[in-house]
Amino acid sequence: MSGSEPFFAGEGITLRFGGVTALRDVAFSVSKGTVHAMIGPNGAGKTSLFNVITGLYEPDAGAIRFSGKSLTGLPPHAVAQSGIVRTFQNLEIFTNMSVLENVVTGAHLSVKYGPLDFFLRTPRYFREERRLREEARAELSFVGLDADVSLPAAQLPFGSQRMLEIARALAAHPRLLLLDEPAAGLNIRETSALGELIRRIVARGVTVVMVEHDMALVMDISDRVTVLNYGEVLADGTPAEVQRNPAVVAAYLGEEA
Amino acid sequence: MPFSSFLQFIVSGVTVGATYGLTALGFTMIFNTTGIINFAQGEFVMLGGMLAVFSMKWGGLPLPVAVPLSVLLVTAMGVGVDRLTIRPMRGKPAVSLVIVTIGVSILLRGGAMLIFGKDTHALPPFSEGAAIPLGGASLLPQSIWVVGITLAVLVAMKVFFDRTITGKAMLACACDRKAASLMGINVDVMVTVSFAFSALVGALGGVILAPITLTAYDVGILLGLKGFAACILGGLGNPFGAVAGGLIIGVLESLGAGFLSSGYKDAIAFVILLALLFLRPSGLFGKASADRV
Amino acid sequence: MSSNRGKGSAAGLAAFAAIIAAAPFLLPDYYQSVLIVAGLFAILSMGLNLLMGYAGQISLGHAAFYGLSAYASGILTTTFHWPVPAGIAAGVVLSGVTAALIGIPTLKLKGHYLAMGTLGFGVIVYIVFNEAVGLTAGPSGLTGIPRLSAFGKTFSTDREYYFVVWGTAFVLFVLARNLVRSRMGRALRAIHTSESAASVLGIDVARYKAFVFVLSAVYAGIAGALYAHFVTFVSPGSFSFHASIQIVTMVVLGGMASLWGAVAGAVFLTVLPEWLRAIEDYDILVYGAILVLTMRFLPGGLAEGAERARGTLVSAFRRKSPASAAAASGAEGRKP
Amino acid sequence: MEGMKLFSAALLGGALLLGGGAFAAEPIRIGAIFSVTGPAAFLGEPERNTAKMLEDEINKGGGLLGRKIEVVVYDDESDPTKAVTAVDRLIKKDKVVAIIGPSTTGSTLAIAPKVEEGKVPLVSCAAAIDIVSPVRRFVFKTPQSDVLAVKQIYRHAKKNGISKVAILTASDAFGSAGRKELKELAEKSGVAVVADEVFGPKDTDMNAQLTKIKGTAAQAIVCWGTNPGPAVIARNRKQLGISMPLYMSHGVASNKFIELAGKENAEGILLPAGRLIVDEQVAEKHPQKKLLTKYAKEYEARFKTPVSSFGGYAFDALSLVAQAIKSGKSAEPAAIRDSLEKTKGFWATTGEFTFTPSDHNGLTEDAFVMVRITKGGWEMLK
Repeated sequence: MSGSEPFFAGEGITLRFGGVTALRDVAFSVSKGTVHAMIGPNGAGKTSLFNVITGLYEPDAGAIRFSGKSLTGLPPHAVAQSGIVRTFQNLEIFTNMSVLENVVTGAHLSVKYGPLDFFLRTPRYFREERRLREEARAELSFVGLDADVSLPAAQLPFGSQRMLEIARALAAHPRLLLLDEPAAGLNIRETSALGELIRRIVARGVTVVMVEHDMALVMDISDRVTVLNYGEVLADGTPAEVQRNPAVVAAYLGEEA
Repeated sequence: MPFSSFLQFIVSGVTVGATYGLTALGFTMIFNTTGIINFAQGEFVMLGGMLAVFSMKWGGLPLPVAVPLSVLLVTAMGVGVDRLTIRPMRGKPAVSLVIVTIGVSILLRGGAMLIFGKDTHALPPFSEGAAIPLGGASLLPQSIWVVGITLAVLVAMKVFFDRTITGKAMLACACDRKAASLMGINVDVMVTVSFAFSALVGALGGVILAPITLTAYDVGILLGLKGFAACILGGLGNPFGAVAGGLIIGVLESLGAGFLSSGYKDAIAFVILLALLFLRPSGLFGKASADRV
Repeated sequence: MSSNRGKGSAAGLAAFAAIIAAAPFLLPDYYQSVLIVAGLFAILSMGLNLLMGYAGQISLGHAAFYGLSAYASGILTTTFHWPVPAGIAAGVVLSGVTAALIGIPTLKLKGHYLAMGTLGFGVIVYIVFNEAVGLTAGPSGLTGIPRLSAFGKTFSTDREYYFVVWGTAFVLFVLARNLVRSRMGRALRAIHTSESAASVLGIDVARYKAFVFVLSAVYAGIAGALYAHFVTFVSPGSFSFHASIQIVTMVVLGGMASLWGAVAGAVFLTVLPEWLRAIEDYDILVYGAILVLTMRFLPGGLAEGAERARGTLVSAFRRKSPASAAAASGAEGRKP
Repeated sequence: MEGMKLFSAALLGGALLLGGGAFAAEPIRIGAIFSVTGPAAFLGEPERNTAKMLEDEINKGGGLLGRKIEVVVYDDESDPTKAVTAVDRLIKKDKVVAIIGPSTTGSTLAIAPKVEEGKVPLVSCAAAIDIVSPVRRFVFKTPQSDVLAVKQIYRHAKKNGISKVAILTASDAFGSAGRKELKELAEKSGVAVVADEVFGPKDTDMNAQLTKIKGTAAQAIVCWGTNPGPAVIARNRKQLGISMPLYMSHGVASNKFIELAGKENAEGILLPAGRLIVDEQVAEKHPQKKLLTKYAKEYEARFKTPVSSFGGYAFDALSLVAQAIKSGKSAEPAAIRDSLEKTKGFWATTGEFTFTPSDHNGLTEDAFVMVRITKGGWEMLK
């Protein structure tokens, strides 16, 4: 650790399920203000890596550091408190809430009132609730979901649910946003809007790490790409470097064949 | 305390524990294929004993006919429970399904009360004969039946899981329902089979124990609760653990009543249950992998 | 929208308060004790609904918390001559603390471990009520518990007690409603749908589940203490596994995640048997049937039923008088 | 038009009905609370059956004071809370003049303040002495107190040279009440309790308790409980080859017990019981003879189950109330209470009742006889 420490770094991350090793000695780092893509064939361990980063899985070995602090072994909510928020590959929308409530729930950590305030409904409670709703609406229009925000979230079309999840994550004011296959299930128009959205997110000062299969999107918006294969880092570099890497080409061709 | 007393505690404990074990086995089978805890399991045990009693009393059937008939009837009821109440609820949250099984247990118990009355009944032992002395303790011939049938069920299950396609398919469902259905296993059928199986082992437990302990419409609650504790003790989802858990609880209860306090005997199973949840939620024989949030 | 809902709920609360105030004067005298019991169950099922309906955790031993407080307050005021309010406070604290001891370890686990833990705990508590004869007077029950007296006043008539119970129920309703519409309420509902998604948004899942579990035990404790000083007698039978199931049934019938439903379910299941005397032997079946049928056909319980009925009525009304409907809501009235 | 006609017809019919009701004498309403369902159903069901049977019989005989009687039965589901709401309904809505039941001590104690406040006499069918001690103005009870039964057992034991007993009681209201008396009366009766074990009312195996008792110096076992527990104990005792005498309580005094325990396992068991169970052996000229035979025969014919002493409690309670109405010539609650308290030498199934202002149970030890189970039947001991 000499000189300036990277914004986010994972070192030697290893995760085993019984006899199967899902991640082996994975190391990578992310610079502040960039879009960092994780690619690799299905089963390469990308989502497992996200689960380890966010504390849902505890790694068997390895360390995670984020803006000068160690996150290793922290429970998920503590990881979120440190500023890392994620979305899920198989949407985890709160189906028992409205669209707006989903996003307001995302702002959970920013709420500045305690039990006494809400039990007794102090002015602070009303003030905060108003602020939360306004901010949630702002996030919804930021991701382009201006439709009826009081609609049950489950009634939104699939693509909109993806955007809703991103809005919910943004409401948590992350410094590092993890997107797990944000383009999966989206059509071309929606995908290009997503690319543009990710750029605007970065412009807000949020660093983005995404797992993605859509190569066009990855090559278009990423600053750096890490390739995982069978739970190990296969390559790491700029999109152009990675594209030229023979091992990567082999892995992808191998999968395709 | 002389050794003969100790031996007696073990003998009685094993006999009762075998029924807990069979009940626990029923819990485990259904949990494996559906992921729910079937709170009606104790009622299958009750029905096994009661139907045998009443096929003799009302149907005039001899014991060797009444017993298998009752087990078959309860097995059919197990299938009915699945078809009528569980299958229509597929895809609903587990909380809802658990509540449905509680409802079913009340219905079965209430139905038994209305049809058979509130009296307690005795079933004649499977074979006549006085208690057999055993190193100072004494053993009822029926106890031998109980232990023998329990062992037979275990062996049959081992063969079923290891040697038959249906058995293997059920194990696959237990590992991962989604994957199993992707592999072309009909999960619906597996669930029905597991209900049939649970009802069958439950009814067997009820019918073999009834000659020793008597039966009534409301014996299912406590047997169900204890079977449940046994099933957690053995590691939820582990069939052999379930039977072992039942035997352990039976023996501990008997020893507890003998050496500690007979009043708190019934609490023993549940103290064990709580201790396990706090210290080792995967059970004694489970894989140590209860997910933490 | 949100301000509308605020006004609507204020009107709802006012109506609730008015019904509570008027009921004893509108209904025949003999309903008073039934309504008091219904009020106690309303408190119980509100508490359980916070846990079950909102946070999605089942407690199968809620009668234990109800009973612990009833016994604690009963014993302290009878055997140890504590003043009644002190007994009640001690009972409620006991229920809450016990819930914390049970809940904190089990709620760290994913899955239905709380259901298992509470079930075991409920049976153990029931056995202790029966066996600790020196303290609880055993299966015959503890007699001679004083009626509630506080601030120099003894609430000896049923009518006075009715207002104590339902006044408490009203306050607890408002508090529960306030919780549900707060950061914590949202967190609980988030936990209900997806613990993973909730946790990665910074919600401390285990802590929130434990908090709401303790809170629901506190509600049960309040109901229990009020019960003891109403009946002036407690025996283990009122706090058995069966009683726990009864409370679950009330929540399910009323509607999960609806506080109005919790109250409705409790009142309905307490008052219904009064009307259905004819079926007395069959009422055991009624509980079972309610659980199975509600889950199958009306998963939202009475609350959802009322919502649907209102929808049907509104559309039926519109269909019957197309003129007024057209006048009232122009284009929106007629859709195929 | 058609509707109008129907309406007026209905109105007319209603008026006739109402008028008719006003002219014929209103029935005398007597309330009843029994645990017809729930854990105490073994008490409540025979009690309800008996009350209904006796109601028919009284009405067939022309009712009371020229009026029919109506017994309004509510089920408290063995839950004192339900008993409290039921008693309110009986007093305030059904306006009953007296109440019989409840079946359990708990329910009785829970509603006692209510009947005192409502000034309606209550004749309880529950056993515990606490119900009538201290005396409550409006509360009476029919079952023999456990004290009487315990005294009978200890006297019999002492006479047969037994001075050390093991007690084995159910952990329910019945068993724990017995346990209390067994321990309290032991010293006075010259008997030592050398083992004190309990069993759960739903327990299925008592080998552990019995094995433990076997290892003590006890010369006899006294078991206190109601079916099925004691039947299991009788079976386990035989299995373990325990030969010391086994005493049971009056809680098992019904043929059901012998059926459950099995003839050979029940052989030789001793217990105090009301004469109901040995009605045929009661001397012809005994004042209870006719009453007992008739009740047992009619009950068994109508309900197809063996008669038990529990149903007898309800029989006695309703008979006492009917007798009080007749002798006091009034169906007003206060008058019934006063008349009840004056009951003297009234023979019913349980025994001879003589109430006084200080005794609202009114039975003597004579209410019990010692009985031995012999060859699957009951043998009255002298």
